[in-house]
Parts: sequence; C-alpha cells; structure tokens
Amino acid sequence: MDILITFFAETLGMSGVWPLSFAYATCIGSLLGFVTVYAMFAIWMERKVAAHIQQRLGPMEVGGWHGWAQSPADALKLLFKEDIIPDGANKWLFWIAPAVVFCGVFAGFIAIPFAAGVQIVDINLGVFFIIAIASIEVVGVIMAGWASNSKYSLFGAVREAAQVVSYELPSATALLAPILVVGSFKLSDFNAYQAEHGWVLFANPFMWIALLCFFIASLAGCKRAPFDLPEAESELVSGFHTEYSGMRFSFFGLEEYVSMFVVSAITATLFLGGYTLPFNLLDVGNLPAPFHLIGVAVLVVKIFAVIFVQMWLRWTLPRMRVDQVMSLGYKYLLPWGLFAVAGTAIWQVWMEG
Amino acid sequence: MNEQQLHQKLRATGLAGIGELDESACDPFVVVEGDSLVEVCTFLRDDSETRMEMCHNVTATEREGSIEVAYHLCSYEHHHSLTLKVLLPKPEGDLTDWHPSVPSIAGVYTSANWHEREQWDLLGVRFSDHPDHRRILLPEEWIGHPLRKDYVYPSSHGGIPLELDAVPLYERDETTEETPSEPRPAGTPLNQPPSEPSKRPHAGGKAPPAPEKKAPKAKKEGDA
Amino acid sequence: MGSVREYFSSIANGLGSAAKGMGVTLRHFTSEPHITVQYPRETKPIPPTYRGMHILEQDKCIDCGLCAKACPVDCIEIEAEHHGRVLEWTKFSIDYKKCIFCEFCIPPCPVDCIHMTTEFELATESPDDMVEDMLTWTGLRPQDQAKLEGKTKPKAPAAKPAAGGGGDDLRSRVAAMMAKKKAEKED
Amino acid sequence: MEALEMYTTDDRTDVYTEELKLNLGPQHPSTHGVLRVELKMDGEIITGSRSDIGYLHRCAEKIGENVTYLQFTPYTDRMDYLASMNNNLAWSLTVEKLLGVEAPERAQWLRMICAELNRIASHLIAFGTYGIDIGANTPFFYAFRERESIMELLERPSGARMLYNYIQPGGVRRDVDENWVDDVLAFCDVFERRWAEYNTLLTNNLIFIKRTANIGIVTKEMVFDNGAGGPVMRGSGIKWDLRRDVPYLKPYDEVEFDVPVGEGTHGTLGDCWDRYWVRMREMMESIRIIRQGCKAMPGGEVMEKGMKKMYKTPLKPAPGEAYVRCENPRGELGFYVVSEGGTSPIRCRARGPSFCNLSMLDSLLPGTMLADAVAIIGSLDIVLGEVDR
Repeated sequence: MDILITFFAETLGMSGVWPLSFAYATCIGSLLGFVTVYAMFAIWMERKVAAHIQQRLGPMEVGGWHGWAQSPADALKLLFKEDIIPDGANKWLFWIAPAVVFCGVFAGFIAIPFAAGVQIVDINLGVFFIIAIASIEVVGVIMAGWASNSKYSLFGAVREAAQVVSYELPSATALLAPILVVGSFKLSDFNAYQAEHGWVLFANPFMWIALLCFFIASLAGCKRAPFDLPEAESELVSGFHTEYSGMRFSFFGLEEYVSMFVVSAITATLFLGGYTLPFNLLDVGNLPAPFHLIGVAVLVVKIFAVIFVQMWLRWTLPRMRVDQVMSLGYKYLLPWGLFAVAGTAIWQVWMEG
Repeated sequence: MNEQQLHQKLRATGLAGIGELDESACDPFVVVEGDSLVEVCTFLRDDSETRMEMCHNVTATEREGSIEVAYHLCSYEHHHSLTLKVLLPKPEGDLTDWHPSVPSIAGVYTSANWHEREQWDLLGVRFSDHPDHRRILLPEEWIGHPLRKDYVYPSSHGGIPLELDAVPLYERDETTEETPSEPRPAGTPLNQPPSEPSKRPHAGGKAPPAPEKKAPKAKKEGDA
Repeated sequence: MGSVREYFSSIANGLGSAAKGMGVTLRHFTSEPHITVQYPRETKPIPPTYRGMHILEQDKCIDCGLCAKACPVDCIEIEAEHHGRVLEWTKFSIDYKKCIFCEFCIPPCPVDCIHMTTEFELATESPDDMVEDMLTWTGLRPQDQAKLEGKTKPKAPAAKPAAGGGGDDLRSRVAAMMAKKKAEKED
Repeated sequence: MEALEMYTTDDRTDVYTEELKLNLGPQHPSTHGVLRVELKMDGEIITGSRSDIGYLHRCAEKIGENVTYLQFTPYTDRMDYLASMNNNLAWSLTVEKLLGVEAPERAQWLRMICAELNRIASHLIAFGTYGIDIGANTPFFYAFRERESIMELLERPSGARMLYNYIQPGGVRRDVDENWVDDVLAFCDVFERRWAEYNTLLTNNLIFIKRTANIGIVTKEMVFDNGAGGPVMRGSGIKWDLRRDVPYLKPYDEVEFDVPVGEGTHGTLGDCWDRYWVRMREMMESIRIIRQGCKAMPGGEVMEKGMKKMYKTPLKPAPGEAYVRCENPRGELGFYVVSEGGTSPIRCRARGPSFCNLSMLDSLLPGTMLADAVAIIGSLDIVLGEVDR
C-alpha cells in the first residue's frame, strides 16, 4: 500500500487525495481480477475433485487440457443469459442483494496479509474485522430470500441467518486461542510470531481443538456441506438463490468461493504459519520487494490445501438438519472452543510463568 | 385354510348375503351382497382363524351385464387369501351417469382408501361412507370414468388438445379458429386415433394405423 | 452419567465415522480409475442382441404384415402392390416416435427379413424425421419389371436363410447392412 | 401438537408461527418423480400434509384392455421402470396362471437370477438417491457404478438396458450366452467388496444415522392398515417375504436366504434407518440367491414349447380371472387379470407396491421437519411410474 502511494505521489507527481485514491483503486482492481480468476479456478477445481472422488472425469471438453476453460465459458454464458426478475419480487432488493452479499465477503480481503507489505490495510483488530465484515453477507442473503417472493427462498434465507449468526460465536471463540498465544489481533503479528516460533498449531495441544472447532464453524459460515442447509438442494431446491439467474446468480456462486478463500486464509494465517515457510527455511518476511511474491505463493498453497479439505468433506458427508446444526454449534463447538481458550490461557501462564 | 374352508367358515357365521364359492374361474371367489360387505370384512379381519390383516387390492371390473368389485384379502399370519366379489348389475338405458354404490371398507382396512378412490376415478363406482371420496389419478374436474367400456375420449381438456392428430401447440396459428374435432366413437382404444375399419386382418381386435390425418388437413385447405 | 458418556461417544463416533468416510473418498480420489466414457469419441461395446433401430431385407420381404400386427404401438406401416409374387413397394416405415423397441416384430416374420441393429442414436432435428423409411427402393426394380413383362416365373432366392436365422451369419449381414445404410445417410 | 413430542431429545421452542403452505413438487429434486405434496408448515415443522398423485398417469390399465396379453409385457416394464424384470415376471406369471402353463425349469432359474439382479439394481438406486436426499452426493455415483455392471449383464440376454421385456409368458425371451453365468458370479464378488464400502461411507456415518434414525416411524399397525410391503414392511420388524412364504417361482423354494427385518438398531423400530438397512441387507441376500442359482441352474429349454407360437397368433386364455402377487423390490406387486376368452383381457389391474407405500405418507409427515420429509419420502422409495401407472 505504502509502496503504491509512494509510486503515485513521487513517480507520477500526484498530490492531494489522488495518490491514496489511485492506490486504493489499483488494489481493488487487482483484487477483483484475482478474485474472478481464483473463483473460476476454484469452481473448476471443485468439479474436478468431485469428479475424481466419484470416479468420473469432470469437465473435459472446453479448452483442451482437462476442460480448463469450462469455468470461463460458463461465466460467459451466465453473462449473456437473460436476467429474470420474478413477478411479485421486490425489484430493488432483488437487484441489490447479490451486490451486498459479494461486497461483504470481498471486504474481508482488505485485511489479509498475503506477504510482508502485500496487505491493503493492517488493521489492529484484523482477525475480528474479517469475521465481522464477512457476516454482512447475511444481510444480503436475507434480502435475496425475502425479495424473491418464493417460499423456498425465504426458508433458505432464514436458515442462513440463523446458522451464520449462531456460528459466529464458536468461530470467534475458537480464534481466541491463537490470539492468546500470539498476544495480538493484528494479522501481521501472527506472521511475525510464526516466523520466529513456528506454527501456532504446534504451540500447545489445545490449538488442535481450536483449529478443529474453527474449521467446522467456518464450514458453516461459508454454507459448505455438511452445513449447506440454506441452499439444500434436495429440500429447498436451491435455497435463497432459487429465483436468480444469469450474472446475479453467478455472484452467489462467486461469494461462496470467495468466502471459502477468506476463511481458509484466516486458518492458514492464524494456525498454519501464514506466508512463512515451515521451520522458517527462508525468511520470507524480510525479503526485498519482488521476492515478496514467494510469500504470496506459500500462503496460496496453504489456502488451497485447506480449500481442498473443504471440498473433500463436501463430497463425503451428508447434510445435517437445522436443529442438529444448532445443537452442534451450541452444545459441541462453543464449549470446546471455550475449553481450548481456557486451556491455552492456563498453558501460557504455566509455561511462561 | 384354503378357499373352501374359508367359505364354509364364512357361511357358518350366519351373516346374510354370502353367496356361493365360484370355482369356475381360475381363481375362486365368494360373491357377497354389498350390504353385508363391511360385516364380512370385519369378521375376516378379526377372527383368529381367518386373520385377514390386509386388503391387498380393490378392483372394479366392467362386464357385459354388470360391474363387479373384487376385494383381494390376505392373511400374513396364516398365509392364505380370499377374493370377495360384489356384483352391481347394470340398469337399462344410458349408463354414462350411472354410478353404482358399494359400502366402503376403508373403515375396516385403511389400505382400501386409495384403492377405492382409484376405482371411483377410473370406473365410476361410488363407495358410500368413504372418508375422502375424491378422484385420485385424474384431475378433479375430469368428466367421465375412462375405464368404462363406453367411455368417449375427450378431444381436449382445459384447452389442451388431446387428440393424437391435433396440431401441436407450437405450430398453431393463433388466427385460425378452433374447430372442435369429432368425438371418438364409443369403445375406440385410447392409444389409437379414430379410423376406418382395416382391410387387413389385425390381431388383438385392434384398429390399424390411421390412413390419413383428417383434422389438420381440413384446416390447411381452409387456410389456402 | 449415561448422557455424559453419550456426549463424548457421539463426538468420537462423529469424527471417526467422518474420517472413515473420508478415507473411502480419498482412496477413490487417488487410486481408483475413472469409469466414465467420453461418449461421442469412445463408446462401450454393445452386445449383438441389442434392440436398436430396425433394418429390413427388402428383397426377402413378402409384405405379409405380421410385424405390423404384432406391434403393440402400431408404429409399422407397410404398403405394397402385389403383382403375383412381384411386389411394387410404396411404403415400409417405422415411426420411432412410437416405437418402444420391444422386439415383437422380429419373431413373427416368416421369411426372417426384419432385424434389430445395435444402432441407438435416434436424435433428429425434427419430429417428422423420426419416421424412418425402411425401403431401399420404391416401386419396381428393373429386374422386377422384366419379370413382370416376361411373365417369367421368378426364381426362388438363391440362398435361403437357415431355419431360425440367428448365428454369426445373420449378425455379420446386419452389420454390413447397417454400415451401408449409414454411409448412404451421410451422403 | 402432539406429534411435536417426537422431538423430545432435540431442541425445540414453543414459539408457533403463522401457518405457511408449501408446495413440495410436482417438480422438486427429492420427490423422486412427479409427486406433489401440499405441506402446511409451522416454521420448519410440518403440521399437515396432503399428497397428490396422478401426474404420470399413462392409462396403463386402459392400454392393457386394448392390446394382447403378450403385447402388454413391454408396458409392464414402464410401470416400475427401475425393476422391469420383476414386473415382467409378475405379468408373465399371471398370464401363465390364466393359461395353465408353466415355464420350463431353466427358464424359472433364469427368471429368478434376473429378477434378483434387478432387485439389486433397484435397491442400489434407492440407496444412491437416498444419499442424495440426505445430502451426500458421492454414494449415488458409486451405486450407479455397480448398477451399470448389472445393466450390462442384463443387456446381454435381453437386448435392452432398462426396459428389458425379457421374461415373457411361457419362459424367457432367449437363453443367455455361455459366459454369462461366470460374469454374474464375478460381479457378485466385486459387489460384496463395494457393499462394505457403501456402509463405511454412508450407512455408519453419524450424520446419516442422526438424520434417519427415529424419523418416520412406521408401526406394525400402520403397515397392515396401509397395505405396505417390501422393505417398508420388513423395516417395521415383520418377517414376511413372498419369496419365502408363498414361493411363486420353484427355485425360491430350493435356495437358502434370510429375510432381513428391521431391529431398531439406532432408535425406534420402523424408522427410516431400519428401512434403509433392510434394503442394504436385502442386496446381500440377493447376492446369496444369485450365487446358489448360478450353481444350480439346469440346462434345457427356456421357453415352453407350446408357447412359441404366441408371437404369431395372440394368446387366448379361457374365461376366468387370476390374481398373482410377486415380491418386487418395493413391495408386493399384484396383477389382477380378467379374461373373457378374447385375445385381450377385459380388465387388467396392477396393484403397485409404491402406491400403497405412498398412501401412508400423509400420516408420517405431520410433526417432522422439512428436511425429514425428504428423508421419509426417500425411505419409502417410491417410483411414480408405478404409483400413477
């Protein structure tokens, strides 16, 4: 960020608010591009993972090698499809809901430290900023479900609201454990700590419980199986986006994959060493400017490993029922998350003091 | 117990309206008067020696002089089964509005509920005291009972043409007026268009394929 | 204490059964070969007994109409004029909109002239194209004409099919006819 | 709200909301066809339901009155299209009973093996689609993998992959080729391994058990009241199987097999899990039957000599009527045929097992959740082609 501002102010000789504005515009533009490319790749990957788990081949035709161009082709198709707004829908809310959903998740990218210096804003409360801003998505989903004038959509939206609000609690609780270890909410501090002391995951045994709790809760947060109740295909047809078509529909798909990326980024940064290499083989944090990208690569590899596990789970497990999702959240994840926090606190005091 | 013993057992109860055991057909059956059907069924269900727990099937059949309703009861405890039959003789004259009535056994066997609804739907046999006497397979507003031998196949239902040779909806010119096609002659098989008698002998009493499609051609000439 | 034990055992059971299931899916992901067939390029072998589209050996057919009679859906239409034993063909068509591929038209044939092939690709651009013309020629062939005019007694078919048809002979004959018909269609 | 007491073990609130009417189907991913269920909902909980059938009514019984006895065989394929072989078998037995003929011995054994193979294929679909109903997609593909092998096996003698039209009055259409029996036995070996895999993946999964146990409990009284049959009946603990108790084919008397019944392993007797587990174990019993059948099958004719002319001249049974029950994968299929001596019957009634199993749906749904409704419909394993005929 600073590099960009300096670039615009000094190299191009801008003044006033312009360098900052241009810097933000560049960041957001490049992020949007990244997100689009990532989502297309993730959708292709999901289809391939699903196919190979099921002894199929998945997309093989478009683009030649293993159907790599299937997702861009689908995106193009969705772009040209008719945008249908159902009769009796609240047009304004129906129209804006996908944007709200996408904005909420997209804002989470601001705080992700891809590498040393490759971070738009290093917010003090970075961890909770991402958790909080990702929840804005619920508002959009409720808008979509209510505005669609369809009972299935409404059911999906209400389920989503209940689920996401409930699972904020265990996921935030579980994240307190690594925060206690590192002693900071700032995401860049996690990278610095892990470069020095190794992965937080190995800091104490309670961290495994915290990771498991957070991982399960984050699955619910992104509506992935076994928590895909809001869009439960066999029950609610397609849940809150039943009535959407064309580009607006694709925004919901984009949102799902982007939120997977964000929670996987948190998992990778908080537990799995962030952009640092294992055993700090190479001090990625202190490399000169162009070599920062090594850190980005390391983080993306970790993120995709977590995303693969999410996909693998989705194609293995059945879906839970609404009341079971709630009881899992409140009876299992929340107490175990608290247990991990308490255990970590005691461990910290006992080991250090 | 075999059918003869079951029949004797039924006779021994002294219930009215129990006819002979007819063994001339492939499967023997007992003819029962409609009025005593419910009592007979209740007895067969509750008696420890008969124990017909399940009403397997209810079928109405239209014969030349009557409609008969057959009840296939079976016992899971004793592995035997019995067929009861109620005969409903046809009256003279027009039969389209004739709906013979049989007492419903849905109170004895709940499984008869849907079967009886289906027989009402397809053959127009009323089951008195039925808890839910509606059509089941066809739409509620359907006219007629298709499994009757004199059923006339309708040319359209709710604006949807049902004739096999009707002009498909997507090919229809909206300006041309609907000319209602002639009703089918009685007894024409459902899966075949009405046609002239065949020159070639055909198996199964079936009509041959229609030599030409009348309705669409007439329309086209009119357009020209 | 029962409920406490239940609580912990359900955690163990849940995680354990999920892990076992994931093991199964991972094994399929890594080691099991794919079983799908990339259809237009690859095809699975079709047994010769397959009930596909029909093929007619027109020179054998005697226009008896038994196949049309046997058909439960009346999809076969035959028309020919008989000049003694010489046939002037006008129509032999099968309506694949109606055909249910039950194979009841094959056994009644007294001269064993109608067969089912392994051809299953029925898609056409218009429903009218689904009515397949089985004839290779209509009217009278030159040799039929000659026969009629000369009033010569038509010769019996050179090689009579073995009783009951069947065997590899029939299969190879059908395959050859199929290939020929396909080639004609592509032209 | 008595039915709500089913949820004593789980959280529920005493807040009741405004009644909502939800139309499940006729076009819905989990109604297995074109079933329509009108649900009255209180939030996620169903308070009332009314099922509506007839969207797939194809006049099969009327057609039966207009075609010959033989010509109706392919139409029986299309009733329960997932178990065509068993439908063919029931129809053929009915016609044979009217005619007073019996199929040759080899044909009887072939009929049994083919019917059991088709039973496995049908149960595999039930298993796979049930997984999809519950939300697990992968078992479906594994089930279809094995079903594909069965279809390939049945395609060889019959010539079709789904609507076989193979078992016909008087015997079977044609004999199998010489390698067929070996291939069937090889399939049995593969299938046993795969079956264990299904159980690891789905049957024993805790989420699956929690979703299906204690849901949709069918009591013994309900079974008799509604005329249910097959796995639905056996899932409720009633040890009854027509194959064992009233053997309609001779070979069923000679082979050994168990009749699996529900035991209430994970909850109440007769819940969805019990029905599912009965189906799974029935597949293994079918494998047992097939193995014995392949060993014991004698040689000889496959079609009764006098019946071969039926392809040319239509069958003409003497006046009379016959009712035959057969154990289909979904329950007891009954054909009631009335002949008056003509070439076609004057009444041709099919008593579909799914029809009767479905009739209990309205009494099972109230008090459950929307997600359970899907599980219950799936566990009844209906085929709408047979419900509506």
